[in-house]
This record gives sequence, C-alpha cells and structure tokens, in this order.
Amino acid sequence: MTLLYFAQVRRITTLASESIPSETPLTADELWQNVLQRHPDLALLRPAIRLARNGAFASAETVFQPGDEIALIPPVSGG
Amino acid sequence: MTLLYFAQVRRITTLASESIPSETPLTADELWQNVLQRHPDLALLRPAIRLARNGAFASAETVFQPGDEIALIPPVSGG
Amino acid sequence: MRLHVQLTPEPIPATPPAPAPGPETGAFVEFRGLVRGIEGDRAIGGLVYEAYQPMAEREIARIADALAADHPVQAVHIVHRLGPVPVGEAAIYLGVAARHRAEAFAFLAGFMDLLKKDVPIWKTNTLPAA
Amino acid sequence: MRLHVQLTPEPIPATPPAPAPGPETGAFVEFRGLVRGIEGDRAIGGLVYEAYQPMAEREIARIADALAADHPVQAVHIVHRLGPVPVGEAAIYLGVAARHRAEAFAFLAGFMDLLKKDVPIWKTNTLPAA
Repeated sequence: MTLLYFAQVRRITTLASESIPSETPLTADELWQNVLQRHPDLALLRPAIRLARNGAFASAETVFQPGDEIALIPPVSGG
Repeated sequence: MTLLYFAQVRRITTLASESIPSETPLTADELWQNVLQRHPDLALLRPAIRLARNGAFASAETVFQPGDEIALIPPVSGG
Repeated sequence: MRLHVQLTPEPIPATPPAPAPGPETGAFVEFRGLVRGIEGDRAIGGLVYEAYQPMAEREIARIADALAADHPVQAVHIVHRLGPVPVGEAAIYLGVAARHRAEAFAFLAGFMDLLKKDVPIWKTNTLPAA
Repeated sequence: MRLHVQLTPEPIPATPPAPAPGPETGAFVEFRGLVRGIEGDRAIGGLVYEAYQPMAEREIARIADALAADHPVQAVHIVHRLGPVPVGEAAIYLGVAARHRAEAFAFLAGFMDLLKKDVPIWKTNTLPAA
C-alpha cells in the first residue's frame, strides 16, 4: 500500500509518500502501528489525523487492502 | 403639503403627486381623511400603506406640517 | 463602513465598480438578483421597477448602517436598477467586503430581507414575453 | 445541479467562467475568500496552499451534492487556488446560481463551513511580508 503525507504530517515524515509492504489487509490500528514505527513523531498528531482510503475518508470499520492509496489527513485549512 | 403616489397607489389616484392646501399641521388620521375624500378607492389599500414624511417613515406620533413632502408607501417589492 | 448606493436606469455591468478589497479584507461577496422568466405561473419578458428615489437611497443607507452595527463590514456597494429590466438581467447588485465571511454573509442576507420590507422600490409592471 | 470544480495554481480571474444564469435563475451569488495581510498578529505577504487533489475534488463534489439536497441550486462553480497566493488575491471562488436567494445563501455558507472541515486542502506556509 502507498501512504500519502500532507502539510504538518509531511513536515514530520519529510516524505510526500512511501510504499509499505503488506500482503494482507490491515485495520486502522495495525496501519497506525506500522506508520508510527516509521515515524514515531506522528504519535502526537495521531488524534487529529483522519485516514482516507483511495480518496475517501475511512470509517472505524474500514479495512485497508494491499494496493490501496492511504492518506493521512491532518486538520484541513482551505478557503 | 405635497402628496406623492407610487405603484398601486398611483394606479388608483392616476396622479404621481398633488398639492393639498393646509395651513395647519395634520395628524395621520386627519391626513387620511383628506386623502380619502380625494381618492375614496384608496380606502381598501389603507391598511397596507405606510406614510413617509420628508423621506422617512412616519410613526404613530408624527405630525404632518404645511410644506412637508408626504409619500404613501404601498408594500414594497424591490430586489 | 464605506457605502456606495446607486439607483440607475442603466443595466448593471457584469463587473460593477465593486469595493476594492484592502489587505484586511478576507471575504468579498457579490449578489445579483436576476429577473426570472416566470412571474406567478406566467411567462414574462421582464419587470418594470419604480422608486421613491431620495427616500429609497436614505432607507438603503439606514438599513446598511443598522446591519453594520451587528455585522461589521468594510465596504458595501449597492446598485438597484429602475425602469424596465429584461429577463436574465440583474435588478439588484450587492457587493460586500468584510474581514471574515460570516459578517459578509449575515450582512447580505439581512440586507435583502430589509430591502424587501422597507425600501420604497416597487415592481410596477411586467413586460410581455418575447 | 451543474457542478464545475477546479483546483489551479493560476490566479483566479476577476470574472471567472461563472455558471451562465438561465431564465429560471433568480439569484446569483459569488464569494471570494481573499488572503489577508495578517496571520495571527503577524504581517505576511501571502499564504501557500497544498491539496490532496483528487480527494479534494471528490470531497468538494460530495459536499456540494449533500448541500444541494437541502438547498436546491442550479449551478455551482468552485475554484480553489493552490501554491502561493499573495495578500489581496483570492484563494477560493464560489459562484452559485439558484432560483431564489435563500437557497443560494444557505448553500454558500454551508459549503464554506464544510470545506473548512472536510476538504483536504491546507495552508502550509506563509510568504514573507513585502
């Protein structure tokens, strides 16, 4: 799966995106474990970050599939 | 005093304005008596008409003076 | 609040001389009230507007001042067309510049409500449908 | 509802290609969100915007559809600028055509609230004051 990082999130990851190997579907918690291992400083932001799966906000039940494009969405500030 | 007629009111009076002789101040009721004598068909519209004195809506206490410009304001419909 | 009011028989231009937004302006809202091709359930070609002009200008200014006390805006530009207005053209234009959008929206909605209550402007006739 | 959405690094023109009002359009509202010269209490020269573009476009369309269910509008034209936006220029433009003004006003206010909640667009930086 591909992870996309924006705004404050990207300032911490210093990456716009990265691929993480995954052969099996992941829950949000499993995904976060993986992300925080790579970028521990995201832990503080986690409560404010929403996950999006293939361009739509994920719900609590969303399962993330291999091949998905997953975005970490920090609080938005458009307009 | 000068009376100004607009919209529905003017369609009844068939006049845009007229002068009425008055040496003394008039209350709204006295003014209306005078107007309805000239244009009895305005009686039906009277409840919907507001009076304006010199370009500002009159209140219940307004006294109309000789020389005033008095407008009969039927319900407005701008915009 | 800088206020500009104009009642005019001329068509309202596509880009009226709107209040120039300054560096403190965060929201600029423009409203056009357009003449629709249906009045009641009858096709029409336009509407004819009439005003008690000096009082209409005073009432517009009074309403704008009253609203600005609750919803501080920076600049307001108001044009109302008089005489015949064909379908599809604007009878009224409002441009509102404010620091924040909430004030501009509240001013605009409030102004239109009060205009239709207190400003001596009337639709006096319809033009025949083309 | 006809919906046009554009995210662009180009300046938003003074007269964007707005929805052409038809004979059934009674209200046409345009909103511009402008970059102010003060952010917090610091003078700035502008803001830099970033988007997750495909999702931003989808979210904008989703929000517009949801709002139109409650506030039927005829046509909506939305432009959000990306990249650096100097003070005084528009970061966002919204044009809304509707039968009546109440729908257009409600749509516009509701859209801006939801945009600032759900659309993945961010102010990522400030430009130094001139």
